[in-house]
Amino acid sequence: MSDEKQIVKILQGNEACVEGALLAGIRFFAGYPITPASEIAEGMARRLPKIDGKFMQMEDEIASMAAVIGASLTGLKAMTASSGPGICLKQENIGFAAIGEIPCVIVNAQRGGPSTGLPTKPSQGDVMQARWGTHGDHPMIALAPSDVNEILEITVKAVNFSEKYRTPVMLLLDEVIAHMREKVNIPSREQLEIIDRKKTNVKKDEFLPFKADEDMVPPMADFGSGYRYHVTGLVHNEKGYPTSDAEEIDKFLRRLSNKVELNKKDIVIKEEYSLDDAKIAIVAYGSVARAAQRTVKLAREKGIKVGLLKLITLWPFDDDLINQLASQVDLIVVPEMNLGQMVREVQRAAQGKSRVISYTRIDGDLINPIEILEKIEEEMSQ
Amino acid sequence: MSDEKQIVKILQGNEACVEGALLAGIRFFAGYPITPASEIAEGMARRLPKIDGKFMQMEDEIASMAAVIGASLTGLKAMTASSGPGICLKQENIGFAAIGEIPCVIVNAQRGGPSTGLPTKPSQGDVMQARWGTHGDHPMIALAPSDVNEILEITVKAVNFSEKYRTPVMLLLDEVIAHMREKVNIPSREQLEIIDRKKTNVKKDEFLPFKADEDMVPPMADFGSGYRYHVTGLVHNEKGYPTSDAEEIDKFLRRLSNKVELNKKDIVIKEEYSLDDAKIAIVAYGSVARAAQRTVKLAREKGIKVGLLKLITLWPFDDDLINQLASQVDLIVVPEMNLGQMVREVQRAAQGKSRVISYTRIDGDLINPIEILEKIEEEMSQ
Amino acid sequence: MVTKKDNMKVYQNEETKIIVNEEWCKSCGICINYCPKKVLVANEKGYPVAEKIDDCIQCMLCELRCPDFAIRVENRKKVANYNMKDGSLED
Amino acid sequence: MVTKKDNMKVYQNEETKIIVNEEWCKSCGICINYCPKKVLVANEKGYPVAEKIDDCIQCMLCELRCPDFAIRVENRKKVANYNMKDGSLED
Amino acid sequence: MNKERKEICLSGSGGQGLILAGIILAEAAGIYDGFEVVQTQSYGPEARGGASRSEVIISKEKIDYPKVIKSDILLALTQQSCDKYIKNVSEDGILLADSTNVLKVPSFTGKIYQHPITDDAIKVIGNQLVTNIISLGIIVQLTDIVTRDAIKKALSARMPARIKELNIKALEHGFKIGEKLKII
Amino acid sequence: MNKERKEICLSGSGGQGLILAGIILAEAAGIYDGFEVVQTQSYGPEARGGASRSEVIISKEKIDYPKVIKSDILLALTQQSCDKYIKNVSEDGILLADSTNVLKVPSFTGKIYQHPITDDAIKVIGNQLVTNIISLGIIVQLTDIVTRDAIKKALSARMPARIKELNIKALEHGFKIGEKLKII
Amino acid sequence: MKNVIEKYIRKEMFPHIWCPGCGNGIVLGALIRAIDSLGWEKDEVAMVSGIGCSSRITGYVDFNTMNTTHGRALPFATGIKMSNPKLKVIAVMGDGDCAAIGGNHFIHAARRNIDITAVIINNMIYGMTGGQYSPMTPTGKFGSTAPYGNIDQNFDLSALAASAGASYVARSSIYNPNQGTRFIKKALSKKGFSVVEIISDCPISYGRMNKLRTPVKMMEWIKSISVPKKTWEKLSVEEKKDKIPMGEFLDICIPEYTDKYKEVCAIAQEGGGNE
Amino acid sequence: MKNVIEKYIRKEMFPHIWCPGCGNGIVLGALIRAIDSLGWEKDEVAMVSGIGCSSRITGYVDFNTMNTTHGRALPFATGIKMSNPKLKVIAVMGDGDCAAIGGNHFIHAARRNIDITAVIINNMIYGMTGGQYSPMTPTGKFGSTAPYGNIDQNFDLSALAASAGASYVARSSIYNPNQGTRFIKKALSKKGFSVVEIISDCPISYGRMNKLRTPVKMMEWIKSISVPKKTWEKLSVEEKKDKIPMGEFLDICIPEYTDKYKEVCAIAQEGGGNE
Ligand SMILES: Cc1ncc(C[n+]2csc(CCOP(=O)(O)OP(=O)(O)O)c2C)c(N)n1
Ligand SMILES: Cc1ncc(C[n+]2csc(CCOP(=O)(O)OP(=O)(O)O)c2C)c(N)n1
Ligand code: SF4
Ligand code: SF4
Ligand code: SF4
Ligand code: SF4
Ligand code: SF4
Ligand code: SF4
Ligand SMILES: [Mg+2]
Ligand SMILES: [Mg+2]
Repeated sequence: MSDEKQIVKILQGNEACVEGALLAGIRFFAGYPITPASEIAEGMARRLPKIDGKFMQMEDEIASMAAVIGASLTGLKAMTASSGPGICLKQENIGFAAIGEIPCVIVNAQRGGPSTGLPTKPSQGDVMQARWGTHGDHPMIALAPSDVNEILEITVKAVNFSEKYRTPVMLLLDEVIAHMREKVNIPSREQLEIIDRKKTNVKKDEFLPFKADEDMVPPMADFGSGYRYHVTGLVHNEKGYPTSDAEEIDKFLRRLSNKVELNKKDIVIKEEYSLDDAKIAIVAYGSVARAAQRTVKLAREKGIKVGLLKLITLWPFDDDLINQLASQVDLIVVPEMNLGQMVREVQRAAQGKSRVISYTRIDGDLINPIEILEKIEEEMSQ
Repeated sequence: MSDEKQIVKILQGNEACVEGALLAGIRFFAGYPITPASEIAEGMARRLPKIDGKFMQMEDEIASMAAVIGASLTGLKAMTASSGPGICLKQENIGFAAIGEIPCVIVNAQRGGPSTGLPTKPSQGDVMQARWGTHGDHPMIALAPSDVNEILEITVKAVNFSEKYRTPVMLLLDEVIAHMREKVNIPSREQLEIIDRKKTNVKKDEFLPFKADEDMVPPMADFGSGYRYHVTGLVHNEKGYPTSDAEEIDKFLRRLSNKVELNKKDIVIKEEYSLDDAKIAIVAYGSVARAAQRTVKLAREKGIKVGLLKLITLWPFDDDLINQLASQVDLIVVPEMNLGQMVREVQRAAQGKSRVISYTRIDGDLINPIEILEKIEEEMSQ
Repeated sequence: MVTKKDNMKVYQNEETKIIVNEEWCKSCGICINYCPKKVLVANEKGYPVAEKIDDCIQCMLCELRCPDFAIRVENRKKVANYNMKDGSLED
Repeated sequence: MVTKKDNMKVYQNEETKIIVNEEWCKSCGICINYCPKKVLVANEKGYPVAEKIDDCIQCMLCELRCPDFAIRVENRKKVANYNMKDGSLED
Repeated sequence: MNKERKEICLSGSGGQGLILAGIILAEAAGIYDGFEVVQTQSYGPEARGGASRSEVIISKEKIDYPKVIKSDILLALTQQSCDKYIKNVSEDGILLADSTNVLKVPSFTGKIYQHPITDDAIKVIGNQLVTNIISLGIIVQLTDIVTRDAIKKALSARMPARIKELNIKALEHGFKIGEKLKII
Repeated sequence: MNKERKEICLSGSGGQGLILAGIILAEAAGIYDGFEVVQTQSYGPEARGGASRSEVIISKEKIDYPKVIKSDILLALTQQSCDKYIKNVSEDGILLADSTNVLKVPSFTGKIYQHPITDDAIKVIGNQLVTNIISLGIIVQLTDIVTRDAIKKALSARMPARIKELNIKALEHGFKIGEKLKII
Repeated sequence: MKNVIEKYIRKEMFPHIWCPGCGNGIVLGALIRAIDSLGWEKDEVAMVSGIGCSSRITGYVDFNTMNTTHGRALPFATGIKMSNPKLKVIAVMGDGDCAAIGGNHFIHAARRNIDITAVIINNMIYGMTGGQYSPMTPTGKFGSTAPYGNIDQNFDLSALAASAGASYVARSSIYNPNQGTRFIKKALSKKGFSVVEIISDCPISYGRMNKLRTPVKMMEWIKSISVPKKTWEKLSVEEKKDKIPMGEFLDICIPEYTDKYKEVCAIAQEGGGNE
Repeated sequence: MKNVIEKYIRKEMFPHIWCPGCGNGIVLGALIRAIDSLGWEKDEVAMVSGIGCSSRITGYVDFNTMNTTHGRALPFATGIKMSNPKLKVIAVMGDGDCAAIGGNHFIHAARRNIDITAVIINNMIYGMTGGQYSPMTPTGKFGSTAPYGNIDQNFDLSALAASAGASYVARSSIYNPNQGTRFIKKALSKKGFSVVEIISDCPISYGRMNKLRTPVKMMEWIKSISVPKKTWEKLSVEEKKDKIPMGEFLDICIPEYTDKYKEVCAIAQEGGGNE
């Protein structure tokens, strides 16, 4: 039995994402093909019909995002996957999911941008877009795993967070880990913590669809379940109807963002390597964090006290974590496969307490451990 | 004669934008209606045919952005205008304009978001989206005027920058100034500095369409002018053809961003009020800057040494400017009609040298001078 | 005969009851203009008044065309119902 | 008769010249399969060889259907031209 | 005008032409009387002309904050708008209420003027649509916020020929009422 | 396998089944031999299977950096790939070149093995498509990077029934060649 | 005794925000009457709209309702229908919503023949944003962005839907609410993608710019351009100009999408497919 | 003597990236021959594509060329044509590009009847991304996202273009390159929006999943499903199944958009319009 529970497979990152999503309870997927995310759609197309789940290839990414939201409203856990150009197109409806408080997961398997860019090459160029892509103030959770096992695990978390906080969650892969194959231990459903959205249980005529509990999240009801209500992209009151009352607007929009910002403790996932005695810290995420892990080894072999803070939750950004780190170390290096995006957040949070420098690579190849080490040595000699 | 040159009119912000755009040489406009930007399209629809310019209402915002880029390639100065939901949809093609180095201006008359949000109420909720809305690393210039005269003037600048740097420029209005009417002195073309894109003059078979001059900007050629070349959203070499050569990729993508980042001196526009002896600084932009101006007056009347740094260029962000300011003052207050967006940049650039606090208002009304003053007094008493 | 109940103006005779919701009515004039029997006239605020209620043939057109659900015609003898005679309006 | 020039293989008789660009040819087999006169055969790398060039009727189908512009047929007597006979392929 | 900055709030319901009135007032002040001027308004859901408030600020100096802080003058064409906006009139401000619709004037420390403006529009001028213009005439006459000449020029410049005369008549009727009200 | 981390690079041109070979090798190592394993590849423009390189890293410990730093083993099925990737083989590494296509072996400090693998696929096994599998057999036999049992199981599990036998035959042929090459 | 309309509306939201004489309310009435005549439970109906004046309709009815983003009602509705095929799904759209920004979703929903009823309130203008011309504004008419007259051809939405793969297509107008109700009822009963276009008025935006400023003038104009399908077919090209045919244009039975998807599941679960 | 193809291609870009036997090259040949037969100058031609294998076509021809974003070739082309009506503007699209994500632009370009020629290379699959089914994949066929067989109806692009307002619509296939050239030539000569759909192959993606792995097998299949329009019209519904009609479906003369826009300018400049 316990043998059967833990199945070992060699899976591609995108396949692990499908695996994790299905374990977490995703039963609806709508998408539009794009490199390097297509294998997620392909996996879903194969798997979902076997368990009476719904797979749809829509006419474009806009429609995919819309369908996912519609599906989620009927009670199905729903997901879509794309890459840069398609993520751009989803932005308007991501904003709708945010304001409508409709759980859903958007996977962005990042490739080189801008525009069509470098379709088959890895990048981390969309991490700021993940936070700010749609217009207006909105909550955003974005998670970035860095290996195939982690993809499975974090996909489950992404679905969980979306359900728990009734909000769109962005899962940020990059072409390296999306297409990479690794050994994966596939857990059973029982081994995982699976979170389902809170459902309302008030009387049907007393239901206020956007009245939040103490955790700032309103219990939900499925379309068709007998609780009839209205969902709109306009700013609305607790009843769900459009409002232009200043107080209602303020209350609603602040709650919307705060349910994520003020629950940071629960949402922030990170890992620390050799940070205890470190005087130099690398802050990294995604596939680059794996290069950084090796850099730490190489540096320590040379006697340089380097540690690694690996961010898995990129948004909400944990200022305190960085601020503390900056108090401890002299130098923070942020290697990224972009022109320096999360480093801006690190700089902001460090508040001048330590030097923060950026190491960037954008030529389509994964940053390697030696480059990072060289950058550190260069900075040390200054 | 000189009387005729300076015409005085009461114009709506959106009308002033049309006026400025036409003066700057805009001859193509494609758009899709949306509140509070529709008057720009309406003005263009009325004015452009009179001067043989082209006005098109497209089927959506995606198509509008595409048409603008196509038009610009034939040599016409081209513009579009929209608001949050429509700006979301334009993102993918804004990225194309960036990588294709095609001059164009995008007006975002900001309204309350996220999603449909508060369509008739003002907001500054899209200032981070302006920078990070499209995926991948890309250059971005964004300008935010704060009165109707300034709208005219800055619209001209926006067109100029787009032509000079061959890049999309975002002009950020907000519903207050877009719909507000003020007295405007309409200058004549001769009174303005109008910049046209550099044209190539090499022999036709020697033309390398993406080979930059020293200013990092390649001279351009109009489609149909006899210089035949290829424009693609893929990362490309100097010839314009797709490349997967690491060196070419790196060189191209860095130049693309640097032509804006390293020309900050030229692009950053700001105004300072009573900063000389200030111990407290307000950093503001757009319509809020006008409230802040009055706050400065009110504070000084009370003997509090407050000054104002009004940002007109939001992107590229001038770190040095803020860093210097933070060295001078004890407190920087950033009032915004959003949940605190540009304040993050101010915090980053201040590097802990002064306290930086955010004052936010999102209920659909313009921040007023007294609120800001109260916030300052509250902070002073801490 | 006119009775008042909230903002509801009720006009009735033995066969017909016409109810106008003056809170909802926006004085668009559609019901008045298209009543085939000219039963309705506008008062000073533009609200319909069933002056010639006795001429009403219960064709329901006023109710069906009212954009504001502000006028209702009830058949006092039979159960009130809307007219679903297919094609009655084909022209 | 076969001559060689760069990667160009030239097959010709008095009436016809068939040029195969082996650098561009991807051995898809289309020209060979659809030559109505079976003029062409594949060599070991799949490139077309005009073995029966004398049977060639200059129908141009090989050239028109080659996805790689890798085969050209020239009429050595008249000016080389492509076949625009309308409807000749209607079926 | 002696105060540096004068704030005027024109209120009522959508369709009463208050934005247009605001624009005309702004043009009179800005173009013909040479003041600095800002005109703003608030909209209902999206832009279907459902505005209920139009604000004009007139000043000798450059205007910073473009919204009304405390109105010096409030025009109220409906009861609802009167009740809502009276709170924001300065203590020594002026209220002009259209007594055709504003039946109950709220308590207020400043000056109150009342006149059945809509009634006059219908009965005297023969067109309800000029209520806004009569109101402008009254305000100008009462407050000298702009010159009569300026408002007349601004009105003429805005109006298409076929309704120009009617509107000038309405404006002048407003002047007359203003004069009468002043005396009371 | 005695080194902590072994890096294998399988190179050639698109359509030679190198990704599949990499996957089978990874499955052999990861599932049947219990190692940690990572397999990656590089693509041409968008994803039309034009990959020219497939990398496998096998290790007893968790693998951090997932890309090849210096290959321990390079398989080169074409001249172009041999020339390109030989630079990145460690000094004491191994090159297996398919002498059907690699006519000129570049100078190299490590061990060089050559065999006309494609020829064998066509002539011995009767199907060019199994070139990749023969190669796997040779590599396993030469290096013991995984056990023969593991690679056989992995291959069997991957292959649809109708071509399983053919592939096993190819693998075993690879073993044989490997043995011969080892002796040389 | 409760009126049929009252049974279905969210009374607290009334009076609605639409302008005096706006046809949106007439269409809402027709829609409610059609649903009522089918005896559907409110719980089993989901109604989805996009953005526009007409799209405010979903706020007024007591179903499972959704007022989404501009042009996207149909893909949202598709997600709902696929996930819970038991729900009766209706998408209400404006002409801009459906035919301009939403045109692609419209033809794709038709192509899939998914069991959704699309009701298009065609007032031939962008009402909400103040009267810009839409893809349905007749050539030569004015809009705030067509101050010199509209030069675009307009779509024949019925022809488009039919050629894209729909099952049922009809057109009526607010002048003829009984016919509208009847067509909507048939559309709702249809298994597959069904389309009812209702020609409507917008005295505020369309009327203002086209000398039809009152609801009655607009209604008269609509009456004057309406021609029953049968009459239409007999008209010459010249006579057809400026006229719109009313009636049912398509009514066929073809396999429906959620039904076909069930077959996919069956194949998958039997281990079939293209491995 | 220079070959007609060589005159127009960017030789340095060859051999092209397309797979062996891919129809894109055959269409490129047909297109070049059509342009050459019209004697157009290279400078006066602008060619725009979206994203897909087929869209790489613009990189290979020596015109003013643009490889834009997925689905958006037509609005980019529209901007070019409006701005410089003297340019001959051609948009080349894949089936996914044109009919999936780009469907709306397609029907709107047709509606405007703007003088652009759209050439659609319909290989019935998303080639570039590895074989997901497209809106043109025949029902029942397989794609990597349709492992149990495609249940979607597919578009009849010709019918769609015609019903949306185009001037010229025709369909041919790579089996019949002469016909393709002829149709493209007619389309290019047409003032107004013209559409030529060319049925093409994709041995790699479509072929792999549908047991048509070689170019020749794919070509044979295309031949087998092609039916001349005249024959098609005589077929029964049953016989029509799995067949595609080839030929010209529409050829009309209606006012063109950039011409009509000139009239707008004239009105505006004479002081006309709706003030
Ligand atoms: C993406 C986006 N673009 C534009 C708008 C602005 N907008 C709101 S409603 C509308 C058009 C309304 O026209 P229609 O769909 O015909 O509905 P109507 O108001 O006439 O009923 C537009 C363009 C928007 N909300 N979102
Ligand atoms: C917005 C966006 N979505 C998706 C993609 C990924 N993509 C690239 S090409 C393509 C489809 C190609 O199919 P088709 O248009 O038929 O062209 P083909 O490759 O078959 O010639 C897709 C979905 C993209 N580049 N951009
Ligand atoms: S039911 Fe008919 S006759 Fe009676 S009032 Fe209404 S419209 Fe007139
Ligand atoms: S139709 Fe309705 S809203 Fe219009 S006047 Fe009659 S009752 Fe009033
Ligand atoms: S021209 Fe015709 S006959 Fe001659 S080789 Fe080519 S296909 Fe064969
Ligand atoms: S058709 Fe062209 S590419 Fe194919 S085999 Fe013949 S010459 Fe070579
Ligand atoms: S603007 Fe037009 S469509 Fe909108 S509510 Fe008013 S009349 Fe109706
Ligand atoms: S994948 Fe298909 S469409 Fe793309 S180049 Fe290869 S054969 Fe052609
Ligand atoms: Mg409309
Ligand atoms: Mg295709």
